[in-house]
Amino acid sequence: MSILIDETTRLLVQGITGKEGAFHTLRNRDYGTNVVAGVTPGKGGQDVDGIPVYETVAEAVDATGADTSLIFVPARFAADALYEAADSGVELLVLVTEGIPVLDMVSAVGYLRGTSSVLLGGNCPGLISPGKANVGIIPGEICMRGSVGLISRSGTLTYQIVHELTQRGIGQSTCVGMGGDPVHGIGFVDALRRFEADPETESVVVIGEIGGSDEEQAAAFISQEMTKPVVAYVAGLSAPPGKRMGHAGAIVTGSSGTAQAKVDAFEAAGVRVGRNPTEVAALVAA
Amino acid sequence: MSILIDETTRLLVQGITGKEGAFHTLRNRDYGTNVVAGVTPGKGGQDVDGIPVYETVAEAVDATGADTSLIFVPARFAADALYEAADSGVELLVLVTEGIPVLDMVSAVGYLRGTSSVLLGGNCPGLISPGKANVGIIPGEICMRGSVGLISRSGTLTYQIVHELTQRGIGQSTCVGMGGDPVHGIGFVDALRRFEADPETESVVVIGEIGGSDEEQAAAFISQEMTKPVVAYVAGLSAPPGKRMGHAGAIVTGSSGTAQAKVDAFEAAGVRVGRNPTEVAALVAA
Amino acid sequence: MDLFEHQGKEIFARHGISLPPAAVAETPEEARRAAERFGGRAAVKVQVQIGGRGKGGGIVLAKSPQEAEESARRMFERGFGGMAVTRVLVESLVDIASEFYAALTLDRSRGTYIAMVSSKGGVDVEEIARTDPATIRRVAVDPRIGLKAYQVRYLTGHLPEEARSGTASLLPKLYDVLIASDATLVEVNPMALLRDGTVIPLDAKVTVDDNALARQPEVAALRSSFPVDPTQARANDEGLQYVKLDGEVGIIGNGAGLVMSTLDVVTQAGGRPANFLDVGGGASAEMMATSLEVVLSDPAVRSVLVNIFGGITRGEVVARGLLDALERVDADMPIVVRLDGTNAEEGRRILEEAANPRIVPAPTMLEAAARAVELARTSPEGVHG
Amino acid sequence: MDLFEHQGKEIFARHGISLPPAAVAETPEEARRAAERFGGRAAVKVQVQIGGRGKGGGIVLAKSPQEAEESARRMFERGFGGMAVTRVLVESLVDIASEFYAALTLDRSRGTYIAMVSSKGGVDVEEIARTDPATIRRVAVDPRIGLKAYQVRYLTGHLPEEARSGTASLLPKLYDVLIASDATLVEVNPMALLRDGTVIPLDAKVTVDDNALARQPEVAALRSSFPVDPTQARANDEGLQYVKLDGEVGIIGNGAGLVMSTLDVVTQAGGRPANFLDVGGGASAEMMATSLEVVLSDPAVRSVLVNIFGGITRGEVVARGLLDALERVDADMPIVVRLDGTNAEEGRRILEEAANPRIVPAPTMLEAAARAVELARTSPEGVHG
Repeated sequence: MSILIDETTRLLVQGITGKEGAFHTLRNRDYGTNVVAGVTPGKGGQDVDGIPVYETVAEAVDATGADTSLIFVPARFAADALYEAADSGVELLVLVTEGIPVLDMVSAVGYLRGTSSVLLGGNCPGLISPGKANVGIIPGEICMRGSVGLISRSGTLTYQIVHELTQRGIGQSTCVGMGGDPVHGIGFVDALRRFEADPETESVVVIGEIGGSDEEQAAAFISQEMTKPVVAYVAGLSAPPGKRMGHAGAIVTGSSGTAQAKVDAFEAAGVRVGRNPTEVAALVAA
Repeated sequence: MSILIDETTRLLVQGITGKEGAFHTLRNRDYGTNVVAGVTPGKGGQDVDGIPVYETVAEAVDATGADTSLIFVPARFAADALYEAADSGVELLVLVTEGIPVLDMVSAVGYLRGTSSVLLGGNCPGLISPGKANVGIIPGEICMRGSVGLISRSGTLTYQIVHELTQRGIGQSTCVGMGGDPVHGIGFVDALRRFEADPETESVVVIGEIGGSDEEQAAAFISQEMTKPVVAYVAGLSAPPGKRMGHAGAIVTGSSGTAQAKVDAFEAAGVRVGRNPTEVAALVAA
Repeated sequence: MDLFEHQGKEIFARHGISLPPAAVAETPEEARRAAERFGGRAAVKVQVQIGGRGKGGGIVLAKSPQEAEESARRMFERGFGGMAVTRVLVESLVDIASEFYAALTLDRSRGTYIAMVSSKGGVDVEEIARTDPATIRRVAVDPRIGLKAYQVRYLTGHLPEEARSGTASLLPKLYDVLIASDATLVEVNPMALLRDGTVIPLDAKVTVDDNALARQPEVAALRSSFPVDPTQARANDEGLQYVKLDGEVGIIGNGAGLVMSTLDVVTQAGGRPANFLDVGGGASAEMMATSLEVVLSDPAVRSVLVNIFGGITRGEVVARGLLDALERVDADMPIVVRLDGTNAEEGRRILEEAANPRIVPAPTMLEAAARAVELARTSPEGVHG
Repeated sequence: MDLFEHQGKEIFARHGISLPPAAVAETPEEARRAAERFGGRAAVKVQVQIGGRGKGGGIVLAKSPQEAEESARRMFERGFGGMAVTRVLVESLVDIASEFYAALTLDRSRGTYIAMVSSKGGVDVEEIARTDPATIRRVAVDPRIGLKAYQVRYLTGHLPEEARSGTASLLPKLYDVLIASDATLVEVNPMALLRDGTVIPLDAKVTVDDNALARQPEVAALRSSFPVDPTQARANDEGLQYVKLDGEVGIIGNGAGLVMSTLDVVTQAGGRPANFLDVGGGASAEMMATSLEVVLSDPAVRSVLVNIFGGITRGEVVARGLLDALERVDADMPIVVRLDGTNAEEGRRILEEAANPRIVPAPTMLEAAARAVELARTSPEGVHG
């Protein structure tokens, strides 16, 4: 087992003919992911190194049974790509595109709640179930199959921590990069719930950063519902306080948003917190 | 048992202080329905013959545990009343108001799909589980507790048929008036599914009319999923064909919309069809 | 409310949709002058609130201003499909490469809007929908999101290459018309690809939601241009749904379903309904009185059947309204009254006490129908108040 | 992007929101003349992209044009909160009956917008939110439906009777500003009930989504009025996220999380970061070169730590960018480079072959941080290219 993707995943790539789209699609396929189709409007009938390109997601799903979509389209087309994939019955949408307007994401996330599709991202590196499937831009060679589940708001910081785990011989069940955008799909709590239910996952690493209140919510969930051990890391302990415009954000979250507040919340929930990526790996090993 | 409402229903009335609202609220209460609250903005703190009036639905639900709302507000406020009730966690929304713009209903029905609230109406007479609860404007005195479930697109035609059943000593489990508006909440199929699952209901009467394709869908559902006997009636056999503007409607439904086509669909599904309300009651009695 | 083609096109134009030059003519002479302005050749199109003009001779391609004038005259004189014609649209001819079909309408069964594009248009698209469904692409449209870009690509993807981008830019504008005008139908048949590469609507069928007219005052104002029957207009003004039919038994009921069912039982009893009249929910005494006046204004009526089953409508109100009406109109024919439901007993008592000889009470709907049919047969002909 | 108060208010005005008469002044004299126009007494308000003006002396109620001029002069000279001040807003005084608070912003945790109204305003509303939460009412707003009428009634239901209808008509306009401007914050503190019964915003804090500036050209154009640091501007032009800090270890990384973590480990190693610089995903050689130039332009920098873990960013591109930059800038300080991830081996090989003496390879992030901190201590001071 693993969460969200595995060897049965049938991957479709929206925006497959773009430069980054083609590059990462082929890397994902080289990793062993079952990439069954691509979609680029106006390029239906072409192929990308043997992967058939369709005009619409519906056609691609009909022809190939794709159940997961990896999305690389430009930011201004991102919401539409989500609508198309969800309306076509794709189960998991992995949105790598960055720079998507917040209003588009609020509308799309609201729309997706009324469907059976699950979103990861946007502005996210995707996810990997090592040895099974890699969907996104996480470098597969730094990962190793094992029993640690990992969920992160960061991109490259995730790679860093995965790398440290792998170097200690600690493998991962699934590494999930949820992305750092303020409005996003799967968050800490969703991923933690899935890891808690996944038989292959024995412990979980949560990688947070300053801003928002995702970590505080994760801490609350962990203390109430998690039985598996959790190690956390929060980037930005030495970050200077940002310049503040208004009060509304603080009223909404009821949180200061500082890294220290998040570390405190995790520790109060019984989560061990590493001071740096290396210490995180050491705590998992301990 | 019965469907949707029974003696445990806790009823709230939106627009309780209006003329029709107050009249039917008191009739419903006289019938024995547990009317716990009313809502009229600007009149919070008042009461209607002892029923407390609140400023907002949320307050009313908090204070009284209301789980069903009967809505009498003017048409231009109807969609907002639905949003308020759904956002406040009310489970069943019974919308009596007529004349609501289609666009408002399309938006509201789409919104409600993303909530756990169930809508009946608009432009509907409501529903009654005889001897248990009456929510709406169906005259309770014509009904009798029993085992026939009834679902109808019509208002007064429903009363007529219920009346005929009762006069023959045939009681009803629940009589549901879904309303005749083109975009509505609970339809034939929803009600049939509930009646099929309801232990108290032994047979079902479906009352349709010309236009749309609800009856054809009901016929398909009955032939595939219903085990309980169904008797149908379709009003409008002698109606002259309407003057037609475009082709789109016929393309969408794939149906002529005539009463005869609906009768044929029912009969093909093994449903006995009465030629008039009296014959419907006779078929149920047979 | 069904708009004339030219009214639909005026709304189209306000949403930035290109259209052929055209002019509305209310006389044959105006039609001739318009055709002159467009270079002599022009399409003359009858303006009616029904479809079927193409097959029914409602569209004439005139080769000269004289022909345009003559065609218009014929249209004004003969009407179309039984409806009076008060205006025609004279439209400059365009150079058509191919014709398609586009429509946005309500999908009642799903509770959403639906957009459709057919790669064949200008012909019987219902027949096409049955025999060759692949030519029609359709998508559901959620007004909370609008017509999505991918849907427009899909809808236009089966059109010839050269028609795609023109159609793709037209569809969102048609959708804007649908939403901004509270329409339940925006149909363009044919939608034409011209030789110059543009895609334009050659027809416009727009139906506006009657329930939304209060917030669409500009659209509602277009009603004043529709040909109206004075009886119909009086009924509508009172909020009554009245449709004139060909029989002799006048029918008044409350609720469309019950009235339709009453028509059915009258037909089954061997009579012919003279009309459909729904007084609606919660009818006032005044509405009942007007209903009776409206029905009695039809000289073919021999008897009247009033079939009321009260919910919001109350029996005593119905009874008083009928008695009021009988004081105002001299109805020398039997009025069979069947009352049940809310306060029906009080209503029956009021009628009984009034003891008006015209009022014939009936205990059931079937008996009421039988009695009304029988009385229509025996009622003296042609004596009206 | 945070707007100045006066820019937010200009957007408010375009959405039909009433505001006190006001004028922007870019010199003390302009401030005096504006105060004269408003009858002598006026509020002089520093225009900055941060909050805290009320407590921090950024708002002066001037009793005369002279006082307005002097206040404006002090503001221009001293700046506010460490930021340069290039303009002040001079605003006519209004007759305030009471003050409230209203805001629309993003609720990240729910993925929706949220609207809030507090019956107490003009003071520390965060403190109120903690100590007296019942004074703040909040509702979630779905942009597919908008601010619902019942929500507006709820939001205003705890205000004094006389302020309710004015606030109820203001809130939908503020919501329109939020959506039409792609804002993530529209905050009004205080929102004032005037003695004449009207409710108006006395302040306007508007933050616009940076990701939406491409479709908000009018808003984006307001950037030209913001005080900018040239180094910052150069970084932004290249799509780099650069924040100047107070230390001596220059930091370049890819991805905000990794860069923050790099700051943390440098701090933990006893050093002080000189900056935060995120080259973003898929950095080009040119972006790497510009990054190095930007970091080196800070005279306090003694060593640089380049920490790249490649995903979209590729190791060989990073390596070439660094080598390019070292040909353009004369960097006489050590550049500790740690590369991992996509094509990292190739990148390391390129750097090794180039054998540039400035480049100090490091195998791990912790070792890189320790080395950069150590080299910053031993690096010669003040010798820059």
